Amino acid sequence: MMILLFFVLSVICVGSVLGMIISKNQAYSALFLVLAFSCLGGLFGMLGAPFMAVVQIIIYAGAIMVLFIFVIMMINLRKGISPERKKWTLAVSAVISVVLLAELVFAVLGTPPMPYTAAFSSGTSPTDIGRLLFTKYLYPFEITSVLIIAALVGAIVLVKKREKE
Amino acid sequence: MIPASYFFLLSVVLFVLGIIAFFLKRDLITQLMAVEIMLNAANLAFLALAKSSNFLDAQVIVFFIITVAAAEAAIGLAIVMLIFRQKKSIKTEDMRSMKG
Amino acid sequence: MNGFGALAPLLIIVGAALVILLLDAFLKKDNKNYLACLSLFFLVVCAVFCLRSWNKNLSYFEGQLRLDNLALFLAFLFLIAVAFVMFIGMKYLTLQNVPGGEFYGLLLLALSGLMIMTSSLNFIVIFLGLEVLSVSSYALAGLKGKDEKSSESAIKYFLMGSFASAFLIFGLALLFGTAHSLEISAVLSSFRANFEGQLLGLVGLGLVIIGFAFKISLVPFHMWTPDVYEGAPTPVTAFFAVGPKAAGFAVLFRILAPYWNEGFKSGRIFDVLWTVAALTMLIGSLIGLRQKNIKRLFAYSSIANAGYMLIAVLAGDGASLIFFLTVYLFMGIGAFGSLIALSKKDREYTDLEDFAGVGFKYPWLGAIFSVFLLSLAGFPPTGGFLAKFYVFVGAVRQDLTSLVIIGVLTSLISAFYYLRIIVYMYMREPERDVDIEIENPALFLVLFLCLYGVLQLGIFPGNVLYVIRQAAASLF
Amino acid sequence: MTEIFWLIPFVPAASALVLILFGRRLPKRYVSFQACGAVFVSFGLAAFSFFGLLNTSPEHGPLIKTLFSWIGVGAFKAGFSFQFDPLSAIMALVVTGVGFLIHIYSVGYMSQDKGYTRYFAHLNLFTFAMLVLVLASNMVLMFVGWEGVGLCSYLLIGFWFEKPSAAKAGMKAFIVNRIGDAGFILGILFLVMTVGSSEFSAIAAAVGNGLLSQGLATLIAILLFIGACGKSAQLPLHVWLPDAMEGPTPVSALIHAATMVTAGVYMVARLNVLYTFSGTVGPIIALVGALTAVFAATMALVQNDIKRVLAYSTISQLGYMFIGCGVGAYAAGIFHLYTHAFFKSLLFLAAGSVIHALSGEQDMRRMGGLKKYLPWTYPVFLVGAVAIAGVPFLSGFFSKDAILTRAFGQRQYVIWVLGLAGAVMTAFYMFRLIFLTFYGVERLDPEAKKHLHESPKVMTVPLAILAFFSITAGYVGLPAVLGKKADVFGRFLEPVIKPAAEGHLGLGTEWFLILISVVVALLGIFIAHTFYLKKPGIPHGLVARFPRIYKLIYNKYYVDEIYDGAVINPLITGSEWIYAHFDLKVVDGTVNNSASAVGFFGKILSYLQTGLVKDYALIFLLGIVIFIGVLLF
Repeated sequence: MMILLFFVLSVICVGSVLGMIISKNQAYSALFLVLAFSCLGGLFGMLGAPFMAVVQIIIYAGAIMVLFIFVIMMINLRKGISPERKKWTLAVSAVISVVLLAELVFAVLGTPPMPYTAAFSSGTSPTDIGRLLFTKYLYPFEITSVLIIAALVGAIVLVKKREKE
Repeated sequence: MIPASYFFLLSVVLFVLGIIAFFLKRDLITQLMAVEIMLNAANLAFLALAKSSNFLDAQVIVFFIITVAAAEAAIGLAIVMLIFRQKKSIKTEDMRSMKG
Repeated sequence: MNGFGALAPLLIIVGAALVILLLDAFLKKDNKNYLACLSLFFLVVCAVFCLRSWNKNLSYFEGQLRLDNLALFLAFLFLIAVAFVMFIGMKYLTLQNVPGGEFYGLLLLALSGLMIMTSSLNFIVIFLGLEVLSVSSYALAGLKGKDEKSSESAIKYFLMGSFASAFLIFGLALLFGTAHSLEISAVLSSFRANFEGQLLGLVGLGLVIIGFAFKISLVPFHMWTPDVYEGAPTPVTAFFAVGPKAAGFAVLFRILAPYWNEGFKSGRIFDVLWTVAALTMLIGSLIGLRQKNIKRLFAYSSIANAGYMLIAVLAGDGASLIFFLTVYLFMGIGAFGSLIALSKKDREYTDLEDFAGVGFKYPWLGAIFSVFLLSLAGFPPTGGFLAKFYVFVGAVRQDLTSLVIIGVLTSLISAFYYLRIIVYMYMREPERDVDIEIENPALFLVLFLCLYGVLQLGIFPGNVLYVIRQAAASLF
Repeated sequence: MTEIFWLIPFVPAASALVLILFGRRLPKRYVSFQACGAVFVSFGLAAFSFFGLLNTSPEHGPLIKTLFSWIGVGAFKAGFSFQFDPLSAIMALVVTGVGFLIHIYSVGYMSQDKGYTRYFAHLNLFTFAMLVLVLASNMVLMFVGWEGVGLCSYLLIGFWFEKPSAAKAGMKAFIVNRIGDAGFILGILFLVMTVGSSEFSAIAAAVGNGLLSQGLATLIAILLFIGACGKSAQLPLHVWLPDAMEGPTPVSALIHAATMVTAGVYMVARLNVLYTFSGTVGPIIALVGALTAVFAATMALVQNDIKRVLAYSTISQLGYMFIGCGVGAYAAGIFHLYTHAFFKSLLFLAAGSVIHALSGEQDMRRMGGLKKYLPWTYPVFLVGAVAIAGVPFLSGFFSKDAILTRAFGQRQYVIWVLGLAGAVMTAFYMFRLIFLTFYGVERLDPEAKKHLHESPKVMTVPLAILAFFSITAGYVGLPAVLGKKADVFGRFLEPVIKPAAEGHLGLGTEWFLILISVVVALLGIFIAHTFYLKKPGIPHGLVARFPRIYKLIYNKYYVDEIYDGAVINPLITGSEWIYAHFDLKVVDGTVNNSASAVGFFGKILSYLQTGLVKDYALIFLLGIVIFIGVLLF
């Protein structure tokens, strides 16, 4: 049963990524991506990380993709932009990507499964995550605040119109 | 229980699809989306690989990565806006005034 | 666990950034120079804190923040670099219409990113620091409002940078999967414990290295460098050339030096990086020959220099790596600063042709610039010579002789394009009308300080070397 | 007081700094005064220290003044330290002495040039770098000077940057020298690696106590010799020197004849212990030197540009110095360096005077008969020519003879024969130059003839002084036949250069060798005389008035013609052929081609930089795939 769900979700996920690639209209691409990220959220849930699933759907599908759609609306291209037509780039990038895929798969197959050790912190509830976030990972957490400030300031300064213009 | 390696393989496929999307698309916004796909694939890989060990840590790290992705998306879209305002175009191949 | 003291330098910098941004937003003064002075104040305070922590090995957050001597020395370098960049940018901002408050604020945020990166031994912290740096860098690159080149450089930097970040994160995932931790030491010991089953981990380590190789523009991950350097506002380019590069190399060294010590020196990663070093030096010096735009030329020069620094990493020679970075700071900022001097309202002179006859028209500028160029070209007795000399000596001792031969040859090739600028300055009659606003005391102060640094490090390196040895020793 | 020698380099340095920074505001007279004065002060200091050195016994070892410790990598240390011993004393005296005269001369020669201050700034800077080179007490500091002189030379060749050929020549000098420098720096790196120090004393000690294996010593010696080849224009890295004549003539005299180009010889002599120890490198050096000596001499036979003749002649003479080093006669090599500095700079300056008089004309085919117009220049030129040709009792004779005698003594007969052949040609081309320039028919450009004038005193007086030394400088190094103590020069150098075992040559052999040298020199002059002076004049004047006598002479000349046809013409044609096909095409071509090949690769590679982010990402991805591929397989 679970395995069926896994396959359904992954097929939808991969399929919507393909849809995003194929569609000429950026808004459709963005919507495809929302779908793909939602499926990923489902997969996170199946992996046993319900909190991450929620975060994924709220932040990714909800916030980040909405940002994309906003920008797409603001730019509002009349005509869609068709995919790359330069044969050379296409061929080479396809070949290299496939080789990369093969390499990664080879690496997975060549690595024995990791031995399970119980010594690690367990639990999956949001409380556990929260506790970890504010104890062991407090420092990185603080850094993300700096990161967001930087992104904020950067985005504003780039987009705002100067008075002199 | 589904083996974690399935999830990992899926993440690899998604990652490579993200790369392909990056090369296939010709406008900045969808290229940015392609990068988002790659980041998501990496998140899935994190969770899948840590499933059998310290899964909780992996979740926290994924949380950070989502934050990073949000920050990058914000700044990236801002730059795209800037470009669009100047050139009235968001095609990647129009960005080649500097080369050599 | 010496607590708060370890966090203080970082807090000061982030606090300074916030103060600057807020002040700029609320005071709305036209003249932004007071912001630079204020930043300088914070930088000095931060430097004092760094000095006081010397040799104390402070750490905080269960060792995720670790102010060892290496981190402190690099932090000190970054502080100097950022102070210099602010001062060379002071007048540039008004001349080229760059928003001042954000320039200083983002620069400080980028600085905090650099310090985070270099003061940790935990991959997740390092990665977040890198992202803080990157995000502020993307914005800095596009800061020159109306200039299309500037925004083009921002988008190129951003696209390539986030592409590279994705690989870096994927690599971290692989490492985390095999080592169950993102502490550098834990990752490395997992390699030692179980080398056979480490294919995935090895790939992960490779991807992580590539992520940093991007930042320090090693071939073939360097392609963004010339375009970004050319388009970004020149003070920002100066910052890119020294700051991220130093931080990236420091991290790479923190990863690889223990790795070599584990006995992986004959491993594959070593071989690949060997080739990368050779390619980096070759590409940097060969393509540089063709450049007519000085900013682009310096981009290739910085690529070539990355190759020399990589030799030091391969040799596991921390002291000469840090010495090289230190010298590069002074000559890099000096060289870009001299470029900035050659500008006027809404116009920058960056073509080789513009430099014709500059040596006579502006003798001081010409003379100082020549010293920086000679130093970049590795002429004794400047710092640039000693830096390369140390790296080469260290490498020859580690049996990297063929790499050293390539290094010597390429540095001879690249000397050609540095000297060509001098030839233009002193051996050509001006062909174009280059009139610049030479009145720029802040810039010239920095130029003189850089000149002092280059000569001091070239002629009396003793004291600095002593300190650098202490810093390098804190690694192990 | 004896340590004051460390100031020698810094006086010109200070002067150069002032001229670079404030030069524009200084009056011309002051510039000349300061530039010349600085070198003169250096010369005074050098002379003072030299006499101090004479009064101390050699057991003291060299005077070493460490200004500060400079480099320290682990156990390896290099100080910023100068060394004053007989060898560096001689070099310093030559550099400052000849340099001073050339500075004075330049005051006249460059007086009309708009880059006057710039010129003297560079010249002072060069003097500084050259003094650092010769006074350094370790290889690293020597490299500082080595690069410094290269840089100044490069800037001064391109001094008249308006001429594209000058700019190109500067580039060429730069490229060729870089090749040599690569060898040099690698040599230093190996030295540092094996010896752990680059102090000359430590190198000697390492050779002494067996720290250095013979194989490594050979490798280091060869690498360093490559550097010397570049700087001293030895085959096949000689191509830059003739082109370097694009610079002002005093520069050619100072840098490309008297001082900088001899740096390679100095370096080999300085490391004589290493070179002697390595054994196999010596013959290589001697062979390279001998081939260069002959080859460059043949080139000089067919040049029409007066300065290019002298340039090839310089290469050829440098070849002799390397023969000296190669056969173990380091002292003789240095001796030749020392005498050569006088007569070659004399020749260059006198040539400069001729060029000056003819408003810039350098082609000998448009000279001739200048003897009566240039009453000062002519005699000094003649002195220089006689000295270099190896006519007895002048300086060049003693030094060249010392080298060839030693080559013979070492049973290096091939080298010796090549040296003699070079000597004939030397005499020949020098007198060809004299005859074409000062004798015979006037072939002057009418425009140039109008302005024809002897040079001012400020130029002729230095010429006279140099002429004096060209005659007398050799008497400090008389051949051994005149008594054991005759070779003052060699004995003075003994603390640095251990004399090899006493010559095996008997007195008779030695006299015989000297005789051969004399004959060879006179032969060369005689051939040139008949060829370029006597013959052209005869047909026109005599045929009409004394047909019978003419017949007689003609018959005599018939012999000459055979001789010409059999020996001289093939030689000339051969030289021309070699010049056109080998020197210009092969050697020059290789240099140019390698430069353009480097440029070509740069061009190809820069096409990859398309400006498209996608292409960048593609290469990025390719890099990743290869990286991971290597890790996996």
